[in-house]
Amino acid sequence: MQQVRVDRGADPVISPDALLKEVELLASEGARFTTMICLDLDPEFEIIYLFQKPTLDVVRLRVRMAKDEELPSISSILLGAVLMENEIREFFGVKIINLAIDFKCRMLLSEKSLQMPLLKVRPKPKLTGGGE
Amino acid sequence: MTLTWPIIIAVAAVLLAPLVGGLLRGLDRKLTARMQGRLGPPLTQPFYDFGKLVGKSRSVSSRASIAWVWSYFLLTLTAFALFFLGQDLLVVFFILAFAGGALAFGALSARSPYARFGANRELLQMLSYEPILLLAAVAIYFQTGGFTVYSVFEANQPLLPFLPLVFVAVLVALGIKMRKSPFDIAASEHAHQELVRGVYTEYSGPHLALIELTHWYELVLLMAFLALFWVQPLWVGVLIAFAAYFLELWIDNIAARLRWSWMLGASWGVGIGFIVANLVLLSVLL
Amino acid sequence: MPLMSGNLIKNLFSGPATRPYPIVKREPFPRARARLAYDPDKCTYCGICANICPAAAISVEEDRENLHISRVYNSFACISCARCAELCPQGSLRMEVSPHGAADAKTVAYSASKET
Amino acid sequence: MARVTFPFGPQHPVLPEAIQLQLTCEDERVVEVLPVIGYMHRGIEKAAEANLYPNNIFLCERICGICSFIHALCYCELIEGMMRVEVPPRAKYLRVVWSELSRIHSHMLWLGLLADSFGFESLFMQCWRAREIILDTLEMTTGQRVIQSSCVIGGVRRDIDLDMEPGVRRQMAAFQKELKSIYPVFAKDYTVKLRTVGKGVLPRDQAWSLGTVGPTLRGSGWADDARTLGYAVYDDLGFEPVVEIGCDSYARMMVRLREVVQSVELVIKALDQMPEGDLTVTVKSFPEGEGLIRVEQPRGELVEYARGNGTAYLERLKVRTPTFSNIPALLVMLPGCELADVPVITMSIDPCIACTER
Amino acid sequence: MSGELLVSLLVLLPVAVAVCCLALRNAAAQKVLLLPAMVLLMVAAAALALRVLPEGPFALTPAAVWDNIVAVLDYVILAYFLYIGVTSRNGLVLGLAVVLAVLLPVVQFGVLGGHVAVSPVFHIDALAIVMCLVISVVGSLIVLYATDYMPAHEAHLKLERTRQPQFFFWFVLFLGVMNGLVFANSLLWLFFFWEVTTLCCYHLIRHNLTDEARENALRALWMNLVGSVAMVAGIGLAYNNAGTISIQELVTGGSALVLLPLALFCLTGFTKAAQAPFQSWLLGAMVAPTPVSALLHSSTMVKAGVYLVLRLAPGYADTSLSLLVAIFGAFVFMVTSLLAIGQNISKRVLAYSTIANLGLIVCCAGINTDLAIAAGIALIIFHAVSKGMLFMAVGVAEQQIGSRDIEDLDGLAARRPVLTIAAVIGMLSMLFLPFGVAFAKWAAIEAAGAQAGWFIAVVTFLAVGSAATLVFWSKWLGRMLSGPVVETKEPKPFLAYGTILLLVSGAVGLSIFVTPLITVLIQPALSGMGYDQAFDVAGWHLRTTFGFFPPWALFLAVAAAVLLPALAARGYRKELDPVYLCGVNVDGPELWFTGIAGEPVQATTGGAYWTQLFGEARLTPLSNWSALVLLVALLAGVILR
Amino acid sequence: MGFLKRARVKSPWILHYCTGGCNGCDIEILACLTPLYDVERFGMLNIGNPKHADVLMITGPVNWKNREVLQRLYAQTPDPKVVIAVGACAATGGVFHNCVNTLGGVDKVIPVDVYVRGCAARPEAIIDGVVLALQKLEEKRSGGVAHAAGAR
Ligand code: SF4
Ligand code: SF4
Ligand code: SF4
Ligand code: SF4
Ligand code: SF4
Ligand code: SF4
Ligand code: SF4
Ligand code: SF4
Repeated sequence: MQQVRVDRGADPVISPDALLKEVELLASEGARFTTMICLDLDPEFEIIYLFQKPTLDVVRLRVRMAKDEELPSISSILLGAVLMENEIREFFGVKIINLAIDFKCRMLLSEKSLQMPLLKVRPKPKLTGGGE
Repeated sequence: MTLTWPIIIAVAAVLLAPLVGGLLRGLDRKLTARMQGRLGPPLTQPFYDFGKLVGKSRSVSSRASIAWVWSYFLLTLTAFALFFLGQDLLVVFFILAFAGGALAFGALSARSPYARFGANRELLQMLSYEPILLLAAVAIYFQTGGFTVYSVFEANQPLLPFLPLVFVAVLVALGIKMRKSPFDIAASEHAHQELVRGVYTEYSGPHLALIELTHWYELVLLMAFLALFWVQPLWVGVLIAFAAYFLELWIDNIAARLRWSWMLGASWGVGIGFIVANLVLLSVLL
Repeated sequence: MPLMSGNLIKNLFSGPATRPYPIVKREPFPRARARLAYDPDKCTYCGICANICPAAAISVEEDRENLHISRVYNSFACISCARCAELCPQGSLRMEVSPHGAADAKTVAYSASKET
Repeated sequence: MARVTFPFGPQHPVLPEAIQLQLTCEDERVVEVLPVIGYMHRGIEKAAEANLYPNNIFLCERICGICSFIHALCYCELIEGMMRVEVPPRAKYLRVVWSELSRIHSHMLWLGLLADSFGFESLFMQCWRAREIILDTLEMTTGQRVIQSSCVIGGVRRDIDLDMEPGVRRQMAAFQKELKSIYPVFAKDYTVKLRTVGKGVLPRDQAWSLGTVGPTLRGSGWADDARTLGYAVYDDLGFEPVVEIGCDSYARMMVRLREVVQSVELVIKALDQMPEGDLTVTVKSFPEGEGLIRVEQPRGELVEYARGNGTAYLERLKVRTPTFSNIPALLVMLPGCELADVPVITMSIDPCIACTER
Repeated sequence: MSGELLVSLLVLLPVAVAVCCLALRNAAAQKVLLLPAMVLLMVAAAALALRVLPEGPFALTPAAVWDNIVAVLDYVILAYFLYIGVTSRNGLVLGLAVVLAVLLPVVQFGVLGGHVAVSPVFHIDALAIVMCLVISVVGSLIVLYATDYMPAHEAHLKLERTRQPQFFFWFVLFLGVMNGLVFANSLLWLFFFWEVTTLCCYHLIRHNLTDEARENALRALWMNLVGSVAMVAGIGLAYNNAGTISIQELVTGGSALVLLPLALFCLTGFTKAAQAPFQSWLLGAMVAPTPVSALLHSSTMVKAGVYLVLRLAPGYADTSLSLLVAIFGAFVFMVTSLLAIGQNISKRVLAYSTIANLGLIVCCAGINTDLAIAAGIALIIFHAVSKGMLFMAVGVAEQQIGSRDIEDLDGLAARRPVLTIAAVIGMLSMLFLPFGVAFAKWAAIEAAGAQAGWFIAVVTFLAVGSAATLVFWSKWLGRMLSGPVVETKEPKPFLAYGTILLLVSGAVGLSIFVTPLITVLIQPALSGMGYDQAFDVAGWHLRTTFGFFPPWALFLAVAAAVLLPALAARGYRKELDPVYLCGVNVDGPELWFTGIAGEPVQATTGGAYWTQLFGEARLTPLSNWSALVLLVALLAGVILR
Repeated sequence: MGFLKRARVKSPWILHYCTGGCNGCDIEILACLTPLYDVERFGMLNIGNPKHADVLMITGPVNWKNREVLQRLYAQTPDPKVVIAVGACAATGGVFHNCVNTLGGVDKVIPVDVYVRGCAARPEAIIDGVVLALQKLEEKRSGGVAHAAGAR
């Protein structure tokens, strides 16, 4: 039976600077990228990275960062992450740098869509375009 | 030969071909549907399509395209008439090549990536079937001593028993010309392919209708060419042509569409190879 | 290559499998959820259906001036989930087996309580 | 060398959904592929935060209409897991039955579309005709052909009762007969093999590191299937993943083809073993805390994450769909192929754009 | 005018004009000189034709002293080749020149015994007249074209000191030498003219003096020297075996002993006609200014090669040599046509097409029936006209557009309508029935088909090659015809455009009047060579024993089919719709679409070349080795017989 | 012109485009082509090119990025043409009524002639929709006034 409930306390929480080192370590163990989940815990972002070991096990890694901090992309280590990183940048405005493929925040949204739609707390009423 | 009868026959053929061609296409769609377990459209569906297209407004993305599509039609018509006038087969095929070229020019003129891909593939198709048709004419000369349609009728034996492999090779050419799997690479009848109907992408309405009409002529011409393989008596040839037509439909439904490189290999290997083998056998045995 | 031939022969001889739909209509499955039927006579205008509808296809509004509650059902938005039919306390909603016909304009079904 | 740069999609006949590949070709050889997506993005994750959490079942089902049941199942199991609700065993078996029926219908649909992508129209028709048997079964048991809306938090809404069960078995037998006539065409036909064998090769280690999932991964030799995690009752059914080692489009096709056979067996086995009992338990509380679930969809592993705060509204719902993980593989497989192979290779990952973009 | 005068005029006038050109340093003055001179040359050719055609062959033997002059000049040229070999440190040129330097005296003094009187030295029959007309008319037009082209060319190169005098010297000299070549009956005279054409060609190719030009000129030189060696050897053998070095006697003698020399002469012809495996010199000749290409490809140089093969055809009729020549020619036709598909440089496509057509002529000579020879002669005429014109058009386009890449000619119609229409007609005339080149192709296939046995191979090669021709022309032609409308004025230099248009009308006119052309020129040429008449020209049709070709009726039909729609389309004035781009067109500019990251991207529609199949890297080694094998088989077959 | 008018109803060629729905309706449209429903018996063909189409079958609630694509496809389809919006979300936004990136229906962008209800719309309903669309098509004349493309 698979474990559904997540015990927050069990996950390592790191800062953006330590991210690349951790991911490199995981990658060298054969782990691959599964997904990442961004949470807008105002005034911070929490980003959960999920990796899969060559078994079916999932490894979680949490990054906590201020909203204006820069987050290095891990797409140079694990290319599979590039779409999700673009999405998070687009949906939350997380400043992810050094993306392998840069969609410039136009991956899923059009310029007329509501920008950064998943932000809980918006910096200023800077809504561009339409949206419902 | 006096010219009166050939002219009557040719005029009749030109007038009747759209009817026959359209019905053949209707039969094609009906039979294909039946093979796929479907009810299929009525036999007269091609005429409805044609009528509908004539009545549509047009969208033109290049002037040269519309000129060439008319040339395509008129040149095919010329080749068609020449054939039924009993003329030189090589001349007919050369003019037919001109017509095919016109179709490609029309698509190339449109500057649309899809149309141009289609045109290039159309040219590859011509590279595949032209040698077969030309060689088939030569093979007919081997058997009849003449290159003209007329000489086939003058010969006193049917061709098929002597040129069976040539006939098979012509079937390959027919498959390509009918745009059937496995050779429907440039503009498949099934729209679900990567080129969005390739050469026809940029045509619409009446121009598309014209292309459809030309296909009918082409189809009748090719069927008539197949019938030439047994003209003593003619009805056997017609039956053979229909059998070949059915065979093409059958193959269409049991094969995937293949890539151009395979098409080229197959048509050169099977088509040219078979014709050469047949001619060699013929000159060795007789 | 001829592996498909068996199927073709079968198809040719067994005739088309096509259901001649508009001419002959097939008996729908008894469980089919195709259309929402509404009985205004049973309805108490409680608004539960409007609250839980995932597609916001139903709205219930209280008109205090004229003293009645109106219920509007937009069949064009309904996703036939049958949630409202499950939860309606009065049993005034029920799923029917035959689908809506096509329409050339969007119209809504309107009903109103006699009084509140 | 002359180059052709052109958009392949969003409106394109070989693509059932709107996605654009910005292709650059030399002659007909593809040299560069850039995916342009977003034509199907609706904003479901955001809407899921605004909906009452039980309504999200219906929204999740419509993340994608093809594996809609599995989307619903995934969401329900996630919420149930977060709220520690124990679902009645009969409901679990029914969930397996419908999941596997969905998988069959999805795979048959895909096999048909694949056949269409290499121009084998009659095979497409044959697959879709066989698939109608499954759709009929689904409609008969749940009331809808493609969007079943039968899974709810705490169980299922419909039953396959004793009256219906023989009918389902009959349908499965009929389907097996159809499948038998289709299977060899895919597996052995010369032209099909010409178009699939060696096309879109994804080597074993690359398949892993790029993060591919589902048949795309299993076609490259990895026995990785979320069903082995044993959600619903897969652990009781003796499930074993289907694996092929060809790493090409043919291998991926064979994985799906064999999975269809396997799924039919699973359905029958589940019907055999199904216990009597309730269909649902009543659920009263609201989800709280974090939950993470992985289930196997026809296209691969679906990962869902939810965060609740004890109200009727979720704080965050994150859906990582299988195609999202498979698209990077496309960027590796397409360059260097022939234009004519683009549809086949693209189809070989079974792209599901609706769920990718949510 | 007397025949002697006309002949000397045709040979010596260009020589004299050439020398004058060397002296004149002023472009305008050159124009003033060349215009009347060229007109005079054309008139002289016509006058000679009017005399020879009704009256039969015309013989001429200059005073014996001329034989000695020619012999001396032979050695002068040879010495010059040696000098080139030494200064350029090119081993091949040097080696071949040394071989020649040994072989020539051996043959001349050892075998021929110093001096052999050949009577006549010049034998001017209808075939020679055909060639002379082609050279004098097409060649002269190209000279006139060059007077417009070269100043622009030099302006473009920013030369400080004009090199036009040298250019026109070699250029105009070429015409005279070519005329001499086709008139010559004595093999020694032929050899002399042959060497001079090699020399002219060498200088014209290296005209631009770039490293590439020098290198390619040397390549042309050594490859042609291979032919020269073969020719000298052939002369020796011919005299040894048959006791004559008169072409007429060799050809009509019909002795099996002369087959080996004939084979060697064919080999010579192949080198000059740039047949595989010697095609690289002609491809390399592209570095020269365009008029040079036009001249080499249409009326001079390569035509000398096929002329020789065709001229000798009666000599080897009905022998295995004939069959092998046919197979070789057909093979070259096929393989170079296929090679042309993979080319994106316009001039290279034209070059491959030339080689292919020459292969076809060679093949016609090899098929060696009335119809085939007629086809060969017709092809010489039609090819010269169309190909010369195409090179000229491409040259103008290159000057005006600044590129010779087919990709850049995409949509030329919008920028250079007149030029495009000329080029399109030229291409159509190379490609499709009822135009002359295709007519000749038709005749060749029927002629080859009418032979049994190994000729099946010939027919097969011809059929594939003819389909390949269709592909490479069509994919180029189609792309020029429409483009974004650009408001530019088309500069139309008078002589350049005038000559192009003249040749275009020539190509069309000759094709329409192919029946009279056959009666007037080709039938006499055939009978002059000892063949029967190929066509029954009664009525308006051309009837062969097994085929039928109605040129006028076809022209009417095709003209209606092509011109009427074109006129109608010109009248279409409605706004054009955007092309299909999957629904993501950017409004406004043509061919832009919304791509990655929502940014506009320009769709490009480059041509297809299928280089993995038809590229030089893949096909050239294959074709060269096969051609080499065929050549070896050709010689071996003759030797071992 | 009787035949031409009759031909129009007898030969509707369809362009199917998904503007962001869930695929449920799309696969049902495809199912209409397959043996059991076989709309080719009405002469319908699924043609992938707007320039050849008469009937636009649009599914999905139209998202912002797809809006212009849809407008362009509509403009590229030659007259006479009809638009069928298939499914609840194509008609009103349906279950996606509160999704931020959707416009809530095809008729917000281009004029719609026929609505087919259902989520997913059943093949039977789609066939009904086509039949109704054909009636509307018959009323339209070739080269008739093109509708001004959509609101917003
Ligand atoms: S691409 Fe634009 S919107 Fe996105 S992060 Fe960069 S600046 Fe911000
Ligand atoms: S209207 Fe009905 S459902 Fe709504 S609050 Fe009142 S009683 Fe409750
Ligand atoms: S069936 Fe579902 S969508 Fe329709 S009205 Fe009821 S709750 Fe709303
Ligand atoms: S839930 Fe039932 S009773 Fe209540 S408003 Fe809706 S239909 Fe009426
Ligand atoms: S109480 Fe339950 S059923 Fe009622 S609105 Fe809330 S979540 Fe929905
Ligand atoms: S991958 Fe996603 S969208 Fe596709 S069928 Fe599965 S759940 Fe549905
Ligand atoms: S993968 Fe495609 S077909 Fe499958 S659910 Fe997603 S959108 Fe639908
Ligand atoms: S109407 Fe329903 S089934 Fe159809 S596309 Fe929209 S959400 Fe999917």
